[in-house]
Amino acid sequence: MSKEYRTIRNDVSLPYRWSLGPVWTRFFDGLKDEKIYGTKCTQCCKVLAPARPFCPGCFGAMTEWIEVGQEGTVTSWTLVKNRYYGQIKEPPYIMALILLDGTDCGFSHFIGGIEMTDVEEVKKKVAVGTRVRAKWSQDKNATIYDIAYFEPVG
Amino acid sequence: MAKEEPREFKAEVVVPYELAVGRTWTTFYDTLKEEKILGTKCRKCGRVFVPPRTFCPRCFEEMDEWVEVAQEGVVETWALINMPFYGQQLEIPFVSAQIRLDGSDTGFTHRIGGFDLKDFETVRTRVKLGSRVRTVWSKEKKGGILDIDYFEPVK
Amino acid sequence: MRRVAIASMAQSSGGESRDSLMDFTFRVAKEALDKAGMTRDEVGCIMIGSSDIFHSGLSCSNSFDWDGTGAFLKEGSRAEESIFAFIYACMRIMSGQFDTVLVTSLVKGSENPDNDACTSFFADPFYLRPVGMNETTAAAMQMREYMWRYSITEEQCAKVVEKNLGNALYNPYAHIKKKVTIDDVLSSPTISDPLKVLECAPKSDGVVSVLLASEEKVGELTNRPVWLKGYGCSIDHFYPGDRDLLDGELKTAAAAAYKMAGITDPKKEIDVAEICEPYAFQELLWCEQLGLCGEGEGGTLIDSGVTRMNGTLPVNPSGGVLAMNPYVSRGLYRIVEAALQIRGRAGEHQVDKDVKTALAHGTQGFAGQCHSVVILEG
Amino acid sequence: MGKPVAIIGTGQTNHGRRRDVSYPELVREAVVAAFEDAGITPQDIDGVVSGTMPSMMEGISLTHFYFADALCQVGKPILKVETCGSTGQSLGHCGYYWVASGMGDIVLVVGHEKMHEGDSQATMTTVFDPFFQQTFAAGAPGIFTMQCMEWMYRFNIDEQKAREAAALVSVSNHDNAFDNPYAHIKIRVTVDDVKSAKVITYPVRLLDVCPNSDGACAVIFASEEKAKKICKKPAWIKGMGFRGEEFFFGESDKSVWPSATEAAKEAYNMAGIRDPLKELDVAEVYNPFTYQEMIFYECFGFCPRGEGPDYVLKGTFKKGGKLPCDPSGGTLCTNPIGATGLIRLAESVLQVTGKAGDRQVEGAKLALSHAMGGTDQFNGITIVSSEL
Repeated sequence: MSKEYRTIRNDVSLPYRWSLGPVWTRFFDGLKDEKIYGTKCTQCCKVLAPARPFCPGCFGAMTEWIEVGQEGTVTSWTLVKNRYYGQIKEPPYIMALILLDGTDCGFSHFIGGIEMTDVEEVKKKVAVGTRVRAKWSQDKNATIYDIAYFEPVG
Repeated sequence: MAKEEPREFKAEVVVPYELAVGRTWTTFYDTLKEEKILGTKCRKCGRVFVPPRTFCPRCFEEMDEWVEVAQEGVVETWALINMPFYGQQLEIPFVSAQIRLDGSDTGFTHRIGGFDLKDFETVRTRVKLGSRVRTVWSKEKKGGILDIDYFEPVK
Repeated sequence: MRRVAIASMAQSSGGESRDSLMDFTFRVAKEALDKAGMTRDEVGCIMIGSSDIFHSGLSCSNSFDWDGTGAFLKEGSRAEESIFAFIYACMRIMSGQFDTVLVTSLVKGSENPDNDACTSFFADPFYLRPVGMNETTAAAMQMREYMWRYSITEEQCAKVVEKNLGNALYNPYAHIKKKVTIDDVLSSPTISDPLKVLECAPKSDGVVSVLLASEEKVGELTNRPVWLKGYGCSIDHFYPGDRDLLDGELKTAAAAAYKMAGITDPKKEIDVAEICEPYAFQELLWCEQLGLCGEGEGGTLIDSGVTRMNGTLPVNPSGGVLAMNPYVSRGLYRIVEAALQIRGRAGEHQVDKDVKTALAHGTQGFAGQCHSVVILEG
Repeated sequence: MGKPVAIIGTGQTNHGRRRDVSYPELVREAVVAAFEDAGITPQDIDGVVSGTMPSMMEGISLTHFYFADALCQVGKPILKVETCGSTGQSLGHCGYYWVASGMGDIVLVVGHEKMHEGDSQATMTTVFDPFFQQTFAAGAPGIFTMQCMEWMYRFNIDEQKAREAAALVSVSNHDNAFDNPYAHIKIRVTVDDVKSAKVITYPVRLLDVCPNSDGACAVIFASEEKAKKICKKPAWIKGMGFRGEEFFFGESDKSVWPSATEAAKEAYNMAGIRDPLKELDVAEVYNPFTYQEMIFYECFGFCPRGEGPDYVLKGTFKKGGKLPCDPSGGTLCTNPIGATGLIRLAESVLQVTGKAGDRQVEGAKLALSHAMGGTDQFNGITIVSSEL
């Protein structure tokens, strides 16, 4: 026990099997084939990626599938340096919101393929407005990690 | 449409907590090490609680009177647990029970054991509602609820 | 609509408590009742604000929380967030069904994993969680956009920390008591660039209780009632990528609260504001969206000194969430601090002016997905 | 009772193992159905109430964020209310108070659970504290078995008689589920099947116990003025009660179950009901365990203490009996926990508005719905009527 008063360690550990549903299953299958799919709302005409079962704005079903661009523009980003329990990977890493070509929403993923130890160096390569392109993983498991990261173009 | 049936995504979630035991329960644990079972008594309603409470949940007043209760008591109810599930702490089968220790006014949650639990009919002849049971202490004390190993039927 | 007032309140300090969560809760709830000279039996209804396993280690937290909040065999319920609990309690009184409700919100951050670990469980398991979304990373991206779009500087964001932690030195309940300079903030380690460690709220313990009463009843309980005048709440899309992070739903919540309170010019009519700023820059952004300054003017607002303790519109005289962040309870803490200011009972951190109308704000979720705004009046 | 509040629409998903949809899609399915039933659109809603059992069942914290879009909440005020298994009733109560307070005219209330995604008994076990009780806990069945043993002992109920009655409760619920298009478990069982089913926690057997289900339920509450404008035949809330006991299981007498008894008393007082067996036309009792359903009959004043099994053997609570209970098949055949209590309310609304289809109790006007939660700790009740 790390504390100087009496405590009980209570590690809660539970197993899950979350349903993807048909839309997300198809989206992740697409990643396996190196394609990024979105769906288009027939009412507001927005294209959202990852694909959605229904439009978050209009509440109608989104049934039109569209393959969206593998390149996009960074709308925001952060270089993560801190550590916390259960973290998804060893810092430093860059998380970003990327407006993929042909879509109307930010796509959340990593930016990689660059040196990350010095934030000033990173800022020379990554900024709001930077163009990035999907870099695919060798091993594909139909998960979001099938895209390894997005790397700055040019 | 989808190439295949909708899939599931499997993962295990582990979240760690470190919960403060607090003054009252720390005292309770510490005295278990000395093979004593302590309760607290509410000055207003007169009830004795095991495990002890810092306050009476009905009267909403602090309780500062400690009482040592007996190591024998009456079985208020019990269940034979023969159902395995993820993260279970005790091996099945086990008998989970509420025991009203002499000198207390609440059911104390623990297990009844000390005999073969495999056969339900045997268990039924040994454990009855209203029957008496007695504390069996663990040899090794860790200052936890399993310092009491189990309760055994009194012949 | 039936009027509702705060009759009494009690709060714990934000530091690590050695009490079990149950005992910790009991002491504060009891204090709120004692202050009003009421017993548990006399209260009409009990409302709990707490969040289950990810913020307590226990599932169905109402089970464990029930005793400490005084709810044995009483009418009651639990909302998953403290301002939700507060407004639901108000609704119970407004309905005419109850005259008093005791609202208690509780959490022991000291027992829980890191804030980032807890908030990463807001994310869906397939997409946002695996790419590392949590409240801090979402806030960092929001901050970058804020600085980029409106030329807000890192110094201006850091000033919020300097101001709020400065205020906290006078608040006996605050968790973080440390005088910091703008340079201290700017040179503190980066958590999630551009966010620095001193710009992020800590993880605190905190139990807070408020006894609410109807207009007919409140006179028996206090001679300084603080009235609920307005309420608004609004939630935004789940995926941060679906939203404009600088034009969120706080405006909708604020508009509803102002309308209910009959406020037309918040800048002038609000005397003090307690704003939930788990990340320093958010105080500036929320001030804009609350209409306390114009769009993109959050930086100039802090520069002007208006929001300091002795300014014309003090913001977070308590030290805010940067000084104390009991996650689930932090919204109700804002309400209590705003009410203390109205009563003139905030002690050393009482602002210099007469406070008639105060605003309390709470937010949770990625980049402020959900906001609540409460307007109180003396 | 304060201002009149009506229910103008309900919607349920098909309950069961719903691997075919993601959780947000499941939630939306119920919401869309409720809008259709009420004949309104998302724009008409002034606020949303939602809840599940505990977050650990989903592995997602504060689900109102994740479901913001599915719940049609965006831009609207939201309240998230949860009280374990009784969540569904607590959600309904919140919907009532939101409208009765005057803070909203039309409020959407949604309960949901996708139990196949988590591990229900392991999750239930995390409700117990790690200080004293968790070690000996065995999910819900362990607790409910202890309660039923205590009850039989306390009232000197012959074990064989209770066994027979419990089996009848199981048979009638399973039969009723066939009349309910949304029900999860649809199997014909006989008294002998139930009596010889596998023991889970003696004397409780597999067919005495509810399933794990995926499902969601949405109910739309409205003020008197709106209800009269929108809905031809609304149901009106007449009484509500919610009570909870001490956290530690052993501190209350579960054989007379104070929370269930007091919650019912409160609801009857509000609704002006004196003789529930006579005045109620139908009851949707939350019955995850056959034995427990009989304890509820006693707590709710449907029969004297200790006589639950006798009344069951007389057929008082079956279809065509004096007070039909769970014509929907109840929790015993469908249990998506966070939704279950709200499904009970929705079913009682369908009954008093004559929309219950094959499970309709002829001429039902006054109905009770109920849910129970925690380690036998909480009980909530709502009474609805076809008359204002």
